[in-house]
Amino acid sequence: MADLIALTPCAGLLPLAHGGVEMVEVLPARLMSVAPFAGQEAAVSAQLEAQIGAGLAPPNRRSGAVTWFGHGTWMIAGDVALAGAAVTDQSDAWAVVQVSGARAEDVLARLVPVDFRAQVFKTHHVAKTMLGHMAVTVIRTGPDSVEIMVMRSMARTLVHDLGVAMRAVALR
Amino acid sequence: MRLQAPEHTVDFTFDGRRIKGVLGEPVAAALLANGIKLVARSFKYHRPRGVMSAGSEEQNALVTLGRGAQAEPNVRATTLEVAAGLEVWSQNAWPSLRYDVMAVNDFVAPFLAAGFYYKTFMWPRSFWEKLYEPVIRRAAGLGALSGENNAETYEKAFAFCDVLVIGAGPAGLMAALTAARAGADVILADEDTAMGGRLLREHEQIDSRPAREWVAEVLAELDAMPNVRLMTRTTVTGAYDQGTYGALERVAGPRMPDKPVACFWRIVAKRAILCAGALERPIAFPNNDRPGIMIASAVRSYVNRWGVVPGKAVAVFGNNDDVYRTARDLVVAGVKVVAVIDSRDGEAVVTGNRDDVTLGGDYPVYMGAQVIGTKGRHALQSITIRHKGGTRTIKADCLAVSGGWNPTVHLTCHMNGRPTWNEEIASFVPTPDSVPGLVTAGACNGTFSTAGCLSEAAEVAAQVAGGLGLKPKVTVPAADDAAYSVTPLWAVPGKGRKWIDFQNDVHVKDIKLAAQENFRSVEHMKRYTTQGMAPDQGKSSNVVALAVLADATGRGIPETGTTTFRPPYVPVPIAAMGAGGQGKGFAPQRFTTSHQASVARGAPMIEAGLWYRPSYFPQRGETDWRASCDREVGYVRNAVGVCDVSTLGKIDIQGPDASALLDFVYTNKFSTLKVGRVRYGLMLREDGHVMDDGTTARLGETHFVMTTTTAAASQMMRHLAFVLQVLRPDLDATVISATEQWAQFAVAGPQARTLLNTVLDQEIDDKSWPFMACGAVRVGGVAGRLFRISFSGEHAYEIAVPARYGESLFRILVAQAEVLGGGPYGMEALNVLRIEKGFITHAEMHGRTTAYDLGMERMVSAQKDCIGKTAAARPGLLGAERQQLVGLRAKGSDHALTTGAHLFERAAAETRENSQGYVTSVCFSPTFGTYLALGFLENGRARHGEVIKLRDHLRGISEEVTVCDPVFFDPTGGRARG
Amino acid sequence: MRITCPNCGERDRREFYYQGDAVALSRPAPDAGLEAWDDYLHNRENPAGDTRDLWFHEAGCGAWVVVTRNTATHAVLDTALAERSPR
Amino acid sequence: MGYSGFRVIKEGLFGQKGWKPVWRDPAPKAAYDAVIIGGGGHGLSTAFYLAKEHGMTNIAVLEKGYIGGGNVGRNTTIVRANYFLPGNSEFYSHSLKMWETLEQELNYNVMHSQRGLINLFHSDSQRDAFARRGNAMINQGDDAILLDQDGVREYLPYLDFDNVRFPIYGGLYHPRGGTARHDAVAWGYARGADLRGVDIIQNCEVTGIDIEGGVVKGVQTTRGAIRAKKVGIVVAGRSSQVAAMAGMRLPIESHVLQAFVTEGLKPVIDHVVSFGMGHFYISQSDKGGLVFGGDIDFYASYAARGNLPMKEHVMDAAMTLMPMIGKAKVLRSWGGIMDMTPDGSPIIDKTPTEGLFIDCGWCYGGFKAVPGSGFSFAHLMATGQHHAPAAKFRLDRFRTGAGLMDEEGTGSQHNLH
Repeated sequence: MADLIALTPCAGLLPLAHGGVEMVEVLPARLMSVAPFAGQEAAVSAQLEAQIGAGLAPPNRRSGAVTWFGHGTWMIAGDVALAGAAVTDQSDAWAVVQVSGARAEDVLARLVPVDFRAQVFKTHHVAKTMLGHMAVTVIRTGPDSVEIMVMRSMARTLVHDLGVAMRAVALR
Repeated sequence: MRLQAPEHTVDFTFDGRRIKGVLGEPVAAALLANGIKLVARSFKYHRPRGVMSAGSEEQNALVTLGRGAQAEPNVRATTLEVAAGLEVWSQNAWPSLRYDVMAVNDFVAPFLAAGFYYKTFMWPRSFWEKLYEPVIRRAAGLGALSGENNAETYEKAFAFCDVLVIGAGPAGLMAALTAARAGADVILADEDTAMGGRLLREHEQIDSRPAREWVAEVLAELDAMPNVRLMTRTTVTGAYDQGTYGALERVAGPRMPDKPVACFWRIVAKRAILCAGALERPIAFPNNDRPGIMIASAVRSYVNRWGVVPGKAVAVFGNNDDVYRTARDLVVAGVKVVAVIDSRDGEAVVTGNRDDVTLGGDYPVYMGAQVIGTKGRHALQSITIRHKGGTRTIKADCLAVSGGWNPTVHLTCHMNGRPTWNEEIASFVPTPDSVPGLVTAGACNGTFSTAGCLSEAAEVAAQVAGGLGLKPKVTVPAADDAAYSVTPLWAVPGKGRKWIDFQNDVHVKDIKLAAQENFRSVEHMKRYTTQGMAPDQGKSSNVVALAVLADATGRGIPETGTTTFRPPYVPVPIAAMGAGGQGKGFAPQRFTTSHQASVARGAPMIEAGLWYRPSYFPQRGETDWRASCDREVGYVRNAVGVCDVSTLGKIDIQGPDASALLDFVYTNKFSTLKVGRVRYGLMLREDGHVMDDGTTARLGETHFVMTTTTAAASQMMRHLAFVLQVLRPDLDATVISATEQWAQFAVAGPQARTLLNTVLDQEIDDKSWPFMACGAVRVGGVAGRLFRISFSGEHAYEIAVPARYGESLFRILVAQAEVLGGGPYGMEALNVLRIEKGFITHAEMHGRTTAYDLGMERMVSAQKDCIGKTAAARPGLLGAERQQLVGLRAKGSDHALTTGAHLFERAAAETRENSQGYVTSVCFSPTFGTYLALGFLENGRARHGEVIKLRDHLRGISEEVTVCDPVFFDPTGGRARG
Repeated sequence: MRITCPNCGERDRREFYYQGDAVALSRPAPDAGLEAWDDYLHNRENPAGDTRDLWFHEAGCGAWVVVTRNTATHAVLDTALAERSPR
Repeated sequence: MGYSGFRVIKEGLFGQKGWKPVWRDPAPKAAYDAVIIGGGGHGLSTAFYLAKEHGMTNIAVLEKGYIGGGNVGRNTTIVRANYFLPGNSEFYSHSLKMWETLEQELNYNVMHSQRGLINLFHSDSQRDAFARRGNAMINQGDDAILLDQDGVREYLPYLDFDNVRFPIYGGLYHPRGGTARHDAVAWGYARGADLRGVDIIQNCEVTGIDIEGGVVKGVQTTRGAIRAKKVGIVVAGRSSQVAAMAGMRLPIESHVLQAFVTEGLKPVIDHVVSFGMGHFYISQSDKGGLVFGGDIDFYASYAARGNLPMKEHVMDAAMTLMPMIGKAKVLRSWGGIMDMTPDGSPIIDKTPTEGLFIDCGWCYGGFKAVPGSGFSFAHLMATGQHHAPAAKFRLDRFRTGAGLMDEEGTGSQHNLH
């Protein structure tokens, strides 16, 4: 019988801070992707509401533990059991980091082709987009902070790219 | 010479000579202040050249900044900011700027007319590469690259706004202010080090105060507004689709590690207002290129803005009222004006000022006069003018020239717009709506007076803000409203070389020669003479050249047309637009969970579809990779090997129609697959060729997990989404990538089950896990998946656990394998194992092969439609003449085979016509003790047993090989099942 | 170049993968014949003007989008989700 | 009136007064034996070889703008014969041989420079694919050398070999590959054709093709109707529009390809170099500009201009491959309209209309084909027979699936070739 030891996606890479911008790893206990089958969105949303207190968020939004995650797909931070939807365990598939600080927006502007101005991209807004050459999900978690999700295998590149941008912004 | 001794100076060098400059002023200003006239050599004739302008349009004063890896060639001395310790070098001269041997070109210039090289250098044939071209190449070019890798940081960034205002002269400031006060999110970008544009160099009044005070006040207001972003040193370089603009920012301040030198911005603006101003153009007259001959507005810039006097005796020549403005400013500054030469008609010779100029001085004005010659090799000494009273030579060390103004229309033409000729100002103005969302105001629109700029910009900005749903208020301060009157003078008649494109050494006669040889289209003239193709892209010279061409071809300027304005407006360093690409930044790196463990074992990691995978795991005493590889193959054939296969795509497919989806994308049927079983599948592109293969497991009635090859994983996600959203939206199924969720390891070899039973919470046996079974298992309490599949032909499994446990499981599996006489194996061994079994990879599925070619046509189910089935049945994709997959066996262990070799009949000549196939995969098989290969051979399936020739010219290999079935090892498959 | 994703709103072109003419919305029947399949796979109207083509919001939400667009001016006239587009 | 060094000197002494127009500007005649639609490189060379090889001098080239204004004047000037599939292999081999004597044939210096081309590879599988290609080139009688990393270092020491995302494993060296002065090719062919009596008619746009009973009768143009016994369509990116005038629908999608040039620099890159892990290829012009390009922008377009993402991709590739050019500044970027086919290979064929021929589908590789394409197309138009080296460029290969030449192996998606 084997005794398996767990490692986090950004183990040994974070935290990192430059010029007042800080990057730390976020570790959701559980991530489940939910993709309702045809015509099942309302029913799935109702089940979610009952189980975790938040239904399916509208596109480009997070509501509670439910984050819209692309065309017909949501990511749930938590354990759910649903009928009428494909539920797939993604708990180990994503590296999640939080970037925060007054100039976090400037850091993102160096890497992500999305309009992050505060009046446009508000708290709990979600963008499925790219950071450098990687597909990412960006969620604004507060006035000066965002969460960024990238495929686990690219954690090192994510941290590297953000680190370079953080240093450049700090020297401006 | 400086008007006032500066309080502080810093030292920099020019060609090694120490120069005192003022921090932040242009290097050109410092050179002029130190009496340095000769700063560069021209491109073709190596003529001595000096500073000509005061901006990015500079044609002459190109220098190299720095030495070594930091050396930057072709920097405009007119925009380069003085800083302590700057090393500035002249370029395109040898051995020195003053004594340049290539200046000999100037003496043979009559033989080097436009396009002369198309007519000679053809004999003897081989001399072009050996002699002519190397000589031409060495003579050409301007600055030199250091040859060392870029060692500085550059960056790219995105910005978004409601209104992008391009240019911060009077119009730009007014536009930005109007839009910002209305509440719009504004970016104001200007390429200068300070905002204010023309107002920084002119003596003008706004709101009854010096214009520079108004500028400061506006900037203070803008700076205080949260909805405004001011970007100095930022040149908007290009206009692209849907309101995207490129901009190059030269980052301010001292250079330091990690700090970017420049930033390339992608600015997305709902609307843009172009306030880019206008550029003053020169006049073509004989020897108009001597150091000391400058653009009139540049002279005013150096005098008024930088306090630098470019000469002791200055003459002014022009065809518009700016000659008087220039003379006035010089006089105010206490500089001697020796003559004003006004080409327009008027009283023959007057002294002092004309009526419309407020301040005069003691200088002669020659009306209806022209400069017809100049003297002074390294610096201007005198000019000769022709006036109504005859000709006259005047001593002058600086000549300020104004040929009128060209609105900076460039950006309005970047999306195929063509500018419109405006007769009144004798220049081109923007054609409205040339770039969607972009409007123009001020001098770039042909509105030259300050009052005109302010009111037009306010009005335009108000319209823009209104269009965005805002409520703008327009208040325009009073300002100078001098009329602009120009009488075109393009080229002074008479003999002598009259330069038009100073950088490329194009003169009036070159353009006339082009016309004479029927290069009458403006594009032909440009390409034949190289007019406008130099670093300044003809910013100042193109309109003059057009006028000369129009004259030479008897057409008007509008009929002659313009060449195409192309981005970038100013040259952009490759390092800026390619920031982040250097080194490892070109593509993301993907690491498996076992990466560190593999590296720790000394495995060379190789790239595979952005992932890194171990090539082999060397052990002490092994001298080459083959030894390691052979050993690792032995693990799998004789004991047990462990290999990380997490990189293969894993796609979770669920839904009522999940099996229907699989039936549609695979050639073979998956609806018949039992729960808990795995099946190999083949996929075609819609054009009938093989796209990918892999196994798919049925985890539940409506739940499958598909594996793809590593390289095709993302393509497959796109493909499945395409099927579900485009081709078959009737199918109710979902696809989610689960590649990253699982760390998955192949455990292969006779001892595979034994090994697994040491780590699984519950032991397995052949009954519970027969060949091609799959299901849930537990490892140390962790939920995992187990698939009994084999890519080696051995009794094998793939075991998956959540990725967080990947490294841990890998270490445990390897340790257990070693106990059993096995160990980890890498890509090399994996490749040998699969070749021995005749399993295909993308070496065989290279996009041109069909199921028929691969011998898999029986996998195309006759009972259903699938993607690619119809196209694969095209007559040309079937038949014996096609090259079919075969195995090839070498004669013995010392007969090496190579991939990429071609296949011939034994006695055939090795020509294209006789090539019957090629080799796609080769390995040395330790199992068989010989080289084995897979390849494609015409009618190959019917030729098993035939001996043919394998020929690799590149590597000098010619071998006889025996054609055989591609499955070399265990053709009945007993080992995998056993 | 910017394209409005029906899910995500206006986005940079770099987030999208381009497939080609929206002819793919009308896949011929398997027995439609060589000519129909030739037209589907190869032959194109290829207009210098308005066209409908298929884009995939690959680095975004993963939607296939039908874009009505002008090939001469690059103006984007309309975008719609492929799965709901008329065939 | 030949061109020579002697004449250059003579004219230099006498004020360049003796140079005559390089081509005339005749008014279109009412009828010709043949008209070529399209005054680009391929059209002009077709006219030249119709006149020179087949004695057809009563012919005209109709150009809607100025000659050489399309892709022949917009490409990155690379000339090579490094294809590996039958059909392409023999054709480009033939074309390269023609390049090698083109200056003498045209009496015009097109500056064909056989400086050598190196295609880099970055993995074992890429090496294997290049080996197959190189062997095919040698089978065809052309030249190819497989270099390992040290071999590449010897020729291209300035590449970044260390610490890069995609290390350089080696390269396929094609010594006879190189560059040429693109505009000069158009002008040289125009001059040669004109001297043989061909009418080159600029600013003459074809607006219709006259067909009666399945036989071509002539064309309608903005300068009037022109009768012709034979009509050849050679209009690259505009092929779909012109073919539509004859009721044809082509297997072509038009795409934009961008190209770039830097400011003039002293000699620094002596070969043509291409990157194997992203589309990027570069050479240095005789004037000193680094001329380079990448992939198409990937969306169908007639705008002849591109957007930032592909520009940035190309610059990223430049920086990862040869960061020593980082300080070189891009002076100009432009675009051309590429006639992309479903297998990436061209079409030289008859059409269903008798007397109407088409030469198109050069994707973004048409420049090096200019001599061969003109020669083969002229042969087809004059004799009705396919010229052997171009005999596989058939229009019906897509319908039947026979003889597809998909060098990239990416299948029937036009923009992937």
